Amino acid sequence: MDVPALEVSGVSKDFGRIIALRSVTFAVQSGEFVSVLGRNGAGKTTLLNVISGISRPSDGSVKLFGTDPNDRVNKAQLAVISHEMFLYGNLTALENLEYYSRIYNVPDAKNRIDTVLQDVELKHRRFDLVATYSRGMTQRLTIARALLHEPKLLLLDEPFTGLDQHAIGMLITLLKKQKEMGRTILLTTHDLHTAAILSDRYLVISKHKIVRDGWMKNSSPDEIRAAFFSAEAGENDS
Amino acid sequence: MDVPALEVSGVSKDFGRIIALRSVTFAVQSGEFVSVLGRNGAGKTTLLNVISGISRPSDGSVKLFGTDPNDRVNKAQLAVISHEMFLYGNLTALENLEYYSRIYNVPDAKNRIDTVLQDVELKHRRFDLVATYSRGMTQRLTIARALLHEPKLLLLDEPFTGLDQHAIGMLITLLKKQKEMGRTILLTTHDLHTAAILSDRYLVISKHKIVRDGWMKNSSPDEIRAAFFSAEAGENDS
Amino acid sequence: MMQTAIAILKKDLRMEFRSKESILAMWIFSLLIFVIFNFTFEVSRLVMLEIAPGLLWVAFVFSGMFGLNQSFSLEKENGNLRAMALMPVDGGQIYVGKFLSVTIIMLMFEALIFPIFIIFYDLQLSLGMFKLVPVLLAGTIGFTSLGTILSAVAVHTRNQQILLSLLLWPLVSPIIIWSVTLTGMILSNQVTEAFYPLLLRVGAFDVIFFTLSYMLFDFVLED
Amino acid sequence: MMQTAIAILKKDLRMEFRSKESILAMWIFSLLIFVIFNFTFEVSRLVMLEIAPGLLWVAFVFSGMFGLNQSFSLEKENGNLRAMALMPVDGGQIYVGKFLSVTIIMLMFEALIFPIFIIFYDLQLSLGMFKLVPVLLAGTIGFTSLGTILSAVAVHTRNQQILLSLLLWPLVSPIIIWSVTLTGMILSNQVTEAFYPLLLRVGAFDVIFFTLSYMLFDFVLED
Amino acid sequence: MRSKIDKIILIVLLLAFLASVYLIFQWVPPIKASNPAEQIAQRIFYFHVPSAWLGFLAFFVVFIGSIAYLATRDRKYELITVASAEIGVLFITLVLITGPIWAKPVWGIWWTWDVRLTSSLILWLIYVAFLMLRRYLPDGSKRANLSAVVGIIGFIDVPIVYYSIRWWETQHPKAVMASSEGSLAAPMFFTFMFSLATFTLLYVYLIRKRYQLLTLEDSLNKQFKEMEIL
Ligand code: HEM
Ligand SMILES: Nc1ncnc2c1ncn2[C@@H]1O[C@H](COP(=O)(O)OP(=O)(O)OP(=O)(O)O)[C@@H](O)[C@H]1O
Ligand SMILES: Nc1ncnc2c1ncn2[C@@H]1O[C@H](COP(=O)(O)OP(=O)(O)OP(=O)(O)O)[C@@H](O)[C@H]1O
Ligand SMILES: [Mg+2]
Ligand SMILES: [Mg+2]
Repeated sequence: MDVPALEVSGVSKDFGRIIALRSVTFAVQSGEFVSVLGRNGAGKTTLLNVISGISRPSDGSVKLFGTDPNDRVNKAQLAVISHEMFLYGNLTALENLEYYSRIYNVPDAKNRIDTVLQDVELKHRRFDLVATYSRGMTQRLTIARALLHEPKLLLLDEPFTGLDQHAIGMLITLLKKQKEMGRTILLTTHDLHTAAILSDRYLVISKHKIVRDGWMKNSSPDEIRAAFFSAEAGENDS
Repeated sequence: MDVPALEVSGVSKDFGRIIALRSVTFAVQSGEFVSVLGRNGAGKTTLLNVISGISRPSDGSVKLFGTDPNDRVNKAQLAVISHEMFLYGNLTALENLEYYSRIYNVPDAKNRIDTVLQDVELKHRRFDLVATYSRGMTQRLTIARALLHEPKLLLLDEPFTGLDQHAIGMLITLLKKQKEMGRTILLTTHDLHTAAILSDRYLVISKHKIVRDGWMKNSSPDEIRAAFFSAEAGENDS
Repeated sequence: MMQTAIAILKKDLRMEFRSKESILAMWIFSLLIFVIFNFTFEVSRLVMLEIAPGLLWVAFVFSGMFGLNQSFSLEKENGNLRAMALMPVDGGQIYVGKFLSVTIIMLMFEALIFPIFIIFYDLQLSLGMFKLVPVLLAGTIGFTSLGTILSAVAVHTRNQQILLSLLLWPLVSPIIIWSVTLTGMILSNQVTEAFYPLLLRVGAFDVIFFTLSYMLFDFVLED
Repeated sequence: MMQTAIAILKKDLRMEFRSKESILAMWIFSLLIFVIFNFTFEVSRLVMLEIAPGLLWVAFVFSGMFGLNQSFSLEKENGNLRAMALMPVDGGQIYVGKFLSVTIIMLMFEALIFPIFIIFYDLQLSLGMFKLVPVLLAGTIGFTSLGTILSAVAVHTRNQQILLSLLLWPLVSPIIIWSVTLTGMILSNQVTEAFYPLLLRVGAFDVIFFTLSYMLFDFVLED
Repeated sequence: MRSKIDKIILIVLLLAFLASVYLIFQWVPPIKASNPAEQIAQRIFYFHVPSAWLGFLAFFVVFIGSIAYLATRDRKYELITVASAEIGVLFITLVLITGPIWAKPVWGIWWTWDVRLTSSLILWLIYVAFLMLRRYLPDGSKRANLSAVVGIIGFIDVPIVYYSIRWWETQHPKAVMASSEGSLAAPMFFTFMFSLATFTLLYVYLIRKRYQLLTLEDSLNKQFKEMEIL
């Protein structure tokens, strides 16, 4: 087997007094679609931040494709959708995407921007300032921005937030296509149903630790829900 | 019948070139639970903003309990959960709630704050700055903030965002309790299932107009979904 | 009645002084203002004394601008300005709260700047200097009463900081100029009979600006 | 190679000049700075001329602070600073982009302030004044090269604006002082042989500060 | 072991301090000066200059520590950096206190906007800002990074302060120590060197203590966390 797309070994993260992750270890092979599940405050966002290199682990290490996440090559293959949108409100959608396409050195940027805008159904609003967008429209643009440079590893933190039924379907289709293209995806979501549809594998984080690492095909949605809820029994954060 | 809790008559709202609402008319009786459904950019948030008085309609008028929404009495009975959280990141959860309880003149504030913090399961984190909260924790606090002064009319814009399965259940319970207490609730959400569980009535907004105004008990979830999707057919915003 | 204003004031001061370092930072900042002024103006002591009252007020105005910008950026952050529009209180109350917090912070600044000013200019402390208290108060209140409402206006725009200056400075300039004159009189020990009428005039403007802003603040909050 | 820097520069300038009013606002602001200075310093023309170079640079520094604060508030807004940390580019490139945009805006400001300054002080335009160009450039680059990296540091704190002043002013003060001296020489038509060595020294510090910041910027972005 | 070394240092330090007080106030002959106040004030020299030099040294340690931290990301270097910055500020504060005390009888004023005085003040401000920055940032790698960056850039100013005396005409005395040792009488030179050695020892002692305290704080925090986990 190749070198894993992602290797997290013994990662802990704390913010002063507050603990966010406690010796988390797992690996993800290229092409896997992994859902990270857990309660509010469990540490999902922190885990994704540590993986993307936004946040440095207090302990332990992360490797992307066998090397440091801060490697230029790795960063070019990474897409992040986070709780923040990474967009400039005072620029139009088009200008935002143009900016990112230059930064990420996207070949044939014009067409690529067109494609992603069409994918998220925002083409007709591309000349409007992002500040005037509705919440769902902003989220769509965030998705477009993340997919723009055809990344190999996607870290998606609650990407369905604010999307309407139709857009959720659209994103599911988009993500399935990404998976077919062999891309590696890590997704956090509170929607177990969608997680079950999309992913091969799931991790449940509880109290800042991984308490379950299983394959979707071996578990029914109800089983996953049960795992999720049992893990949380009596949990009241740290 | 009493004076309706909410009367929206012929409300339009545009932002320069962009239209957000087009002559929307409806009324909500006291104690009703109404879900406002619609696609991204349909105008749901704008409608709620106009009702709460945050935003002034370009045309038409809004009446709360028969009077102007900017009436002091009305404002005291209003709770808003919006896309923004209305909290100070540099204050702790407790300090935020204390501040709002003073502004809203909440009687027996100490106990009330305790109750709402317990309701949203954040009591153990009440001394932490809101800026250090996870997304779901912030949303929980937003809910606590909104319910603090026991409002009579609740305008909830996607209040389930970022909540985990457990917290969603918790909020459903909370809202059901609110309904039992005779409070009037307007909710926007993209989760048709939850909308169906909670509400008596639903409005579907499409292309900035109300295209459907029906009773939940007369419609199966699938019917609502159908209404929602048919309304949107060929829709690509304005 | 004043409960809202006090709640806002308390919240603002709490955030400002979250850590005790804030006041230290302010102190050092005011020290720096003087270092900057003194060093950029490589002039004789005599000239320095002549421009001292002006420098003092320029220092006050600039640190006041920082205070105003800070205070309203805070409100913009998570839509808190919109939350204010939703509050079941008189806009005037909110105005009073913000006004008080901005004024207190600015007065604190002045209290910190002033001793440094005295030391650096080697000024003689005398009983006559107590006349400065009403001058500083009157000048500051004029600045903050206008500044508070204009910040609330400017915060809605993209170029917030520049716009605030554009709106505020021209309007507040008479008050500042008079305050400089008054301060100059006191520092040079030449308090003429023109002093009290001028001070009264500043006070009168304060009252006008404050009352006007108090009445208009509702319209600023509302969309 | 420079593509990133240019992309950032373009984006910043586009946002700054989204509307043509921005440049008008800047112009009026610079006018105001002089009006404020002139009015608060009710001094004789002679004294005014003596402090003129200092005033000019104080005006530059303050408008520069506005520019820096604005530029990095923008990046903070929607987590864009974090987005920068994720970019597959050298931190140095990002630094160059921000540095260029801040510098261009500040130079523009200076170009606007300067004519007003000439008019207000009734200065004689002469060929010798062209020597001001390298002085303004060198002084400004020193200010912005340090200002850019320190803004990126200060933006992570609560009291961003005050902290930026605390960090930047002391560090940049030698450059400002030298620039004032150089400007004074030119305005008073007394360019001695000390002029070029001093200018060179400012230039040398520019190079040092720029290079250092270029190399360190990666660490500022990263957590 | 550690505490034993500290104890030895402390004892030596106390003895050295007593000795230097004797040297400064008894042994070294007074300078020729018209008024007695000036004569007494001159003895401040032996506190004033060593404090300044040790301040510079402390900031140099901040500089080196910052580079070492960025290179290794070892918390050890971060803690040394902080300790040294705090002590450096302390020493420069001493300069800023002894200077004016000396200036009043000699120059007749407490303070003047002389280049050397101002640049000392600016130096002090730089490192106060450095400490301030640390106070405003939450503990973590971000804080360590940012303060290391400022620690490196800040040090660039130290040579400016040092050379400012050569670059400008100032009221403050020109370098007497660095340029030509001959200009200082032998007893004065000895006393000065002794005092310098004492101050250096003081620096070593303080930084060891502060570093120990900081590591102690760290391990205490860790223990708290482990307790929370249980
Ligand atoms: C008022 C505030 C003062 C400050 C902030 C100040 C600052 C400093 C500093 C930073 C140094 C060390 C620089 C170096 O060794 O190169 C120094 C050295 C020295 N200071 Fe002061 N000083 C002040 C007042 C005075 C006064 C009033 C005198 C005596 C008239 C004085 C006499 C000296 C001497 C003789 C040295 C040693 C110079 C050398 O060997 O380089 N200082 N001072
Ligand atoms: N910058 C920070 N400072 C202090 N504590 C933090 C910080 N960021 C996160 N935390 C804490 O770390 C823990 C994990 O937070 P994280 O955001 O990873 O949770 P999450 O699993 O993403 O939750 P959610 O589902 O609500 O998004 C929480 O207790 C949170 O309060
Ligand atoms: N401040 C504004 N300036 C200009 N246009 C705006 C503004 N606010 C909203 N709009 C536009 O009004 C329309 C309705 O927006 P609104 O936020 O009400 O949608 P929504 O139904 O809440 O969508 P979502 O489900 O995405 O939250 C959109 O086209 C949006 O772009
Ligand atoms: Mg999260
Ligand atoms: Mg919405």
